[in-house]
Amino acid sequence: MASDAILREVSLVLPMVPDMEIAAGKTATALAEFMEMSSDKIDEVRMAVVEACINSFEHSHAADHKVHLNFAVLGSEEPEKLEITIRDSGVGFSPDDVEEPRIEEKLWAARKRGWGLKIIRGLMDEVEIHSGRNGTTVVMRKLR
Amino acid sequence: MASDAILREVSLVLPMVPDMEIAAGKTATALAEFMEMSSDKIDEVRMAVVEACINSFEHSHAADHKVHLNFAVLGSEEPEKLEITIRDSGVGFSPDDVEEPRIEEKLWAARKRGWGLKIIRGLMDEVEIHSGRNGTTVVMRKLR
Amino acid sequence: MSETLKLTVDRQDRLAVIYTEGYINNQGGEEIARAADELIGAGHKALVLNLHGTKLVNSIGISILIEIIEKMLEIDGTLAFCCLTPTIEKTFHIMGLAQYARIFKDLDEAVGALTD
Amino acid sequence: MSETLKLTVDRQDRLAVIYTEGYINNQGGEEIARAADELIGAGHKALVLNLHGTKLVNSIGISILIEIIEKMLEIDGTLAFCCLTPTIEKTFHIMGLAQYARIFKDLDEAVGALTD
Ligand SMILES: Nc1ncnc2c1ncn2[C@@H]1O[C@H](COP(=O)(O)OP(=O)(O)O)[C@@H](O)[C@H]1O
Ligand SMILES: Nc1ncnc2c1ncn2[C@@H]1O[C@H](COP(=O)(O)OP(=O)(O)O)[C@@H](O)[C@H]1O
Repeated sequence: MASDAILREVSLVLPMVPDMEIAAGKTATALAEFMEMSSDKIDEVRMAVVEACINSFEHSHAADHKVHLNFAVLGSEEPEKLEITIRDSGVGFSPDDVEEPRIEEKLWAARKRGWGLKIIRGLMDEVEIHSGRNGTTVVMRKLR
Repeated sequence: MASDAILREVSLVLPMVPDMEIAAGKTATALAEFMEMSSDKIDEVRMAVVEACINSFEHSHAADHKVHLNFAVLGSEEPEKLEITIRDSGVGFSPDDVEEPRIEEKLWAARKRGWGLKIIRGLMDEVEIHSGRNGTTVVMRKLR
Repeated sequence: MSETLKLTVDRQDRLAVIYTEGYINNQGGEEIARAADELIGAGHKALVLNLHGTKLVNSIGISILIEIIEKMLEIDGTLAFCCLTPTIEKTFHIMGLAQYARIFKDLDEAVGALTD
Repeated sequence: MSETLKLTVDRQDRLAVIYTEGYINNQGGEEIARAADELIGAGHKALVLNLHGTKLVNSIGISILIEIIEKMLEIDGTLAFCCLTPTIEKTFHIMGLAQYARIFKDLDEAVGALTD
């Protein structure tokens, strides 16, 4: 069965300022609740979205100072999947060049950060990152 | 002091389908929490936004089946006001021709509805309705 | 979908309490009206709607509750609400519902007043 | 703005408990690290971070907590967490924090294990 019809779609544009990731988390929560995801999964989606927004806020240097989000409930008849797209038109990066963080190396290291992408991948079922000179688009999906 | 600088601005586009008003309410809540509004006021804003969305869902017959929301935190330095704009490109209506609902008349009447605009006006500090052939725009404001 | 209202009914003697949990929208209002109808049919003359578990209502859902007020007026019964959020209480005042239904802080207060 | 973390500290003997309330972001993580520093300076060798009041963290906030682990390892002390939401616990496992800090269901369990 085709499971990729868009049952609902919401878009959100946020300014790149502190705490605005919370609004993204709330929108994700609203859609995930609509799909009747379990509260644990809803919470995982929320955290993943928050992380992706913070990455755009911090690293993209997008001239429009905005993050563009799209939330799509996918399914054939019943909602099956929540797909969230987080897009910035910033400087981009090479996801393959990002080193996988390891706690042993972060201990006593000067830079302890670098966990966002790992956490996003750990919390979501599917994650794709498209990045280049026109910016970064992260597509993440969670099955109901 | 000029109190109308936009400190933050968020936009949200919702499909006109049941329950999506909840997502609008959550975005309003996120912004109002950011402004440190009291929880009672936050709740009032949430309900007003929900009502305005439902009006667009139900009455606008907009061809794009979408409601466009804008949330702006206004203030000179500190956030002072939350301005929410709810726009549809539907059939429009004449706000002046809408009769003020009265409970005495609604009792034993066939149509008991017609409370949305009155509730919105009662819960928000300022409400403007612009409506015409290109659709309806409701602008509502709440002081912190 | 997820926004379905859960109702629990506690039938006492003359009095019955309907507990709501969730969003009172269109369908939610209709469900409450149905439950109230049944209780009125079964002879209960005092109804308390305990909205403790409801944090959000919309005007469509609430307008359906006006039907319950009508029926209560017809049988000379009483409709009361308790455990309202401040916004829901304010909304009831804006609508003028507060003139036709009694509003109590909590269930004890409501039951006390209605079983005097 | 609104998203400021509230901290409460309960100094016991060898043990101290830090209760958090709110979002652990950048500033939140720094505040916790400061509070932990003070407690370590005051001689506490076992710290429990009770995250009962925290439903959301971000990776920046959490990475700052790695500093506390370092300091605890240096003084041969113990850092423990309790009352984590399932997502926060999962995140700690994803990061491998669970190897260096103990995770308990609730405060009683944590205090019991650390004061043996
Ligand atoms: N939207 C983005 N735009 C540009 N660079 C990004 C973006 N998202 C991630 N990156 C790059 O990937 C790196 C790893 O990101 P992440 O795993 O989230 O950890 P952190 O943000 O703590 O560095 C970042 O340091 C940054 O160089
Ligand atoms: N966005 C809109 N587009 C078209 N008509 C509208 C819109 N909002 C309100 N109206 C008109 O105003 C009337 C009153 O609205 P309201 O007070 O919210 O009560 P209700 O929605 O229950 O009728 C509606 O019945 C409708 O005719």
